[in-house]
Amino acid sequence: MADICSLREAVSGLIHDGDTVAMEGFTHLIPHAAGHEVIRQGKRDLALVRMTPDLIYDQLIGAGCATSLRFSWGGNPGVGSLHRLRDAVEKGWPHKLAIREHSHADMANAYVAGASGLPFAVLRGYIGSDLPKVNDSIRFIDCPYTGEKLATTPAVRPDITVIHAQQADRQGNVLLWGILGVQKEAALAAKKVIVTVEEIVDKLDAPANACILPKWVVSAVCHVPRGATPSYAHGYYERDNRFYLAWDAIARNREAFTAWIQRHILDTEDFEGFLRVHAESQQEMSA
Amino acid sequence: MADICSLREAVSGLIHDGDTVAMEGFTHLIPHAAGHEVIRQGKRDLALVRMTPDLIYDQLIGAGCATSLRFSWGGNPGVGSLHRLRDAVEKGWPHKLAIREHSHADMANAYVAGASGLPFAVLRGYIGSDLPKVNDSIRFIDCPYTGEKLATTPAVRPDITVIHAQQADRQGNVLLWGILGVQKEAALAAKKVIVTVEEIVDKLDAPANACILPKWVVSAVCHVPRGATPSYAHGYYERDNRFYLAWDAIARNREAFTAWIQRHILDTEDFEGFLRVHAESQQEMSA
Amino acid sequence: MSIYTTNEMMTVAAARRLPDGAVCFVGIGLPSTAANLARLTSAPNVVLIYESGPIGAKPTVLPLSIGDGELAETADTVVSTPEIFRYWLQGGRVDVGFLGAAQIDRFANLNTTVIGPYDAPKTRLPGAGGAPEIAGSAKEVFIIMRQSKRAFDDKLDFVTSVGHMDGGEARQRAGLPGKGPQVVVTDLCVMEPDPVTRELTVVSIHPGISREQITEATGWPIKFAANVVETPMPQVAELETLRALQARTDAAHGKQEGSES
Amino acid sequence: MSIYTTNEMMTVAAARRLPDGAVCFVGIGLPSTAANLARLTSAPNVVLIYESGPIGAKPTVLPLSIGDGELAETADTVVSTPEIFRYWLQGGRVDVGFLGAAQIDRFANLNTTVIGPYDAPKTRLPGAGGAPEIAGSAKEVFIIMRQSKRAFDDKLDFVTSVGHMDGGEARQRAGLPGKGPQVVVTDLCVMEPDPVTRELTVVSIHPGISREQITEATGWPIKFAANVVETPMPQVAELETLRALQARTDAAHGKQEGSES
Repeated sequence: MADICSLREAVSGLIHDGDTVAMEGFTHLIPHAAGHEVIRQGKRDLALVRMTPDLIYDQLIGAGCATSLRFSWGGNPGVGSLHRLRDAVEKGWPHKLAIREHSHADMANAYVAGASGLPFAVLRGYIGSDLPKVNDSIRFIDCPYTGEKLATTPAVRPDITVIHAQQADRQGNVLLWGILGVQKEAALAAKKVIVTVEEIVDKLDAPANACILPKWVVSAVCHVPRGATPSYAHGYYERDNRFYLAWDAIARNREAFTAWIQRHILDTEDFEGFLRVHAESQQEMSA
Repeated sequence: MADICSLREAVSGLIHDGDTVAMEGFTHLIPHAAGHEVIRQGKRDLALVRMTPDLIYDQLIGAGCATSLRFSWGGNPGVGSLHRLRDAVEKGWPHKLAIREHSHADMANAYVAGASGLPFAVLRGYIGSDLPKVNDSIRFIDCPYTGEKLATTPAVRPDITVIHAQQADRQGNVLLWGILGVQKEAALAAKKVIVTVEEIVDKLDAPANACILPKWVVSAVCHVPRGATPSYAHGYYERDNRFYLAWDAIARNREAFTAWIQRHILDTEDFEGFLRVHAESQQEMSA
Repeated sequence: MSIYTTNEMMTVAAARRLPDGAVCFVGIGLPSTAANLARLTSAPNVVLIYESGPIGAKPTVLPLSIGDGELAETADTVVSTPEIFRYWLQGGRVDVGFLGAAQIDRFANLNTTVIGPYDAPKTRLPGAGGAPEIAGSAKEVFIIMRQSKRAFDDKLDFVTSVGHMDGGEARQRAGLPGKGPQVVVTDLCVMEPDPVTRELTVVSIHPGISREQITEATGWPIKFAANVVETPMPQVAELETLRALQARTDAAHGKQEGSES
Repeated sequence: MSIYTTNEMMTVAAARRLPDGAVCFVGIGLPSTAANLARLTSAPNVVLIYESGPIGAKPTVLPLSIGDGELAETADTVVSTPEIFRYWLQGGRVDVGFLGAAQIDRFANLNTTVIGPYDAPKTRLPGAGGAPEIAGSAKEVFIIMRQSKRAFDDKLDFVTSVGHMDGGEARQRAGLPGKGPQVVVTDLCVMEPDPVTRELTVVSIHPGISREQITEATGWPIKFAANVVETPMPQVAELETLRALQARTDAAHGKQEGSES
């Protein structure tokens, strides 16, 4: 049953060193506040899973929280590289990161398999691609009826999935809408689920077939307004494209990155603190 | 691209003798009007697929339209047997019907596989059940990662799927809501799709993540108000439980059934005609 | 209010077993009646899932079909049928699968397919529906059915849905995820599988029912547990709630027999 | 209005290839620009699908990310990402997969993973994203990318997404459902696979570009078709529409480079 608590309590109680962690959100509703809190609490040895690592994992990787990453597209969307991810993979800073690369279709199917209690997924994919040569978890089977060759991938079964949603009610039922990505599947594939939300409301005013996570599949609901920033929350605020651009310069350089993490995350109390300091540094930059 | 036309034209142009046909709707939105039109046009040798044959297939089978049936629960919900189905299976009247029985989970997965362009589905099922002994299309494979034994079933790929929905717009985009069953999967698994609708509207007023079939996956949209009767259409009319009960007596007896089909379907022009005659016979019964 | 029917006793006894807060995958008919009675009495936070898609349904009248509109209207959310079977049942989210059946054997394997040979059946039943995978994947399975020699038959013509197979650890060895049938409630008694052999054993006898009646109504030499208790009689509140539910249902649907899906 | 950039020529030439009414699975960046230009000019009924979930998106400005809110707001429906890849792409509903890439070989195999050895890359690229299965399952694939010796390289360090493999009927023999790359549009020319060998062949040269420039910008001895034509210049309406789209985009997002997902 969903516990309505602070993000600090949720991360401290539910995410442990060594956990397999999925933080999902496909451009939309990326749970950045939760990512910050994991850095703030100095979690270590996390096995990260995410289709598009984005800034959220660039930060976690650069801050030394992760030992491995399963992903399918590792760029800063519309900008370029994820420099902290590349530095970890290529130069082992702050330490070596083991990567396992898949395609989007594979990852989406792997989450579906996880949510469905299956150990693997079958997809029509990878034929002619070199990815199976560098990732031996991608295999092929023959259809028992037609003999066709199809790809398989192991299910994603995170210890914990973290997502951001627009609303929860006071019991902890969660509602999201707009671009849904793989969040429902990621949540249902996991043993535990943390959801940060824009708003806690008396009653979810949801259409019949809306995307809802009932309270009994959610471990903790945390009220964190603007918790997806610099990503966006449909109906609440837009994507901070300027910050995605600015991140390129911050992350390109180890010192700049370390200073940014120190000032914005380690030296702030919580996401509200982050937003305050972030506003200050934005002002400094434009001054 | 969806053609907006009469049900007579759609059935005549799109459903052919010998086709594999799925008419779906899980208690809700069962496309009864379309079933009637198939009988009216005397289609033959259909390979029927449907999770719950319900009255719609009892009628088609009794009227001699079908040679085989793939299904997972063959009763009159809340009432008892489907007598025409039983008579065809057990006594070969009006001719022999070959049946292939699955479970609901299997059928649901088989439609998903069909919609997903896969030749088969994997599910955790059937262990300890005798169904695989009487249905050799149910097989087992070993997970390539864990070695677990899992069941497989061939995908459903109908030549044509027929569903009923609440609304379409004038371009033929279709919206349904409430209990969705397997309709979206059944439609996307098929080569052609006929949708009968309660209403044609200028603009679908659908929430962001509603169940929509875009016009370009729909072959024909037919405006047939009350076209799911005696099933129901959420927001339009309720289930005619009385008729489900009355069906038991009609279908129990070959002569009564034949007379009913003659008067209500063969001797009527279309579903509007059926509704008129049906109202008359209801009145006679209560008189 | 000590006058109640055997059906009422059965329904009340089954309802009481449902833990509050349990996520319950409900078959139509007797299971749905018992699960909704539980929701209205001892288990107000039970979460009812129907295979047609509603999750957290709270119907005011009993559904006649597995996909009644009221299930959708009162649910927390309505998903597709594939999602119900894939993410919710197979995904391991169901605590209790609540089933009925036409026949059951001593290890609680269930038949809803045929009586007699499959190719030339004496009685053709509706078939599997959701039961095989509910029986396999729900963490526990509860069974409710009226007891008779014909229904409690040790040599099933067809096993539609798995119980404890041939007993002991067979089920676990077969790799089935759920624990299987944990209780069978009838109009005469309550049975539970023996902890070692998994053979159904009477643990509680309904008031006024004799051991002989139970033995007579079972197709094999039924065992009784060391400490058989008397099932507590239906309480006034339970009966009133059940009768009001049935009256609302009859008023809404017209009276008719129930059938499983 | 005969002054236009090579990027504009490339985008216009690519947009013109998209048949009206086609269902087009769009990558972010150049493919998205060309597909939206087509929608605003020659192919008003094109259906744009983005991997984040929108089906039938009609954005007024170009999306910066693959999951911009405007894609959802203007779409006919928004489904989950698994559904996009399972029911719509793998289900065979996509007519044209529109891709970019960092590198391409003579049989239109694509690299978006690494330049140099996989374990010690000279340049690490973002990776696969949706491309491998778009390249496999879309009925046809269109490719748009700027031409250079580095990008048009006959010895790819890594094949991320399949083109015509090693040519001829290789792709069909491998059981791939789609027909594979049917056109490659660059800032210099338009190439199509030879009908027999499937080797990319120049079929149309943009105005003012010489054969030498194309040969110079290709990492293998590029072939020219028997009847090479000159690509028609961008028309005033095309340029105006494209420039207005870019201006609206810059106003909404601030000017920045595009990148593929």
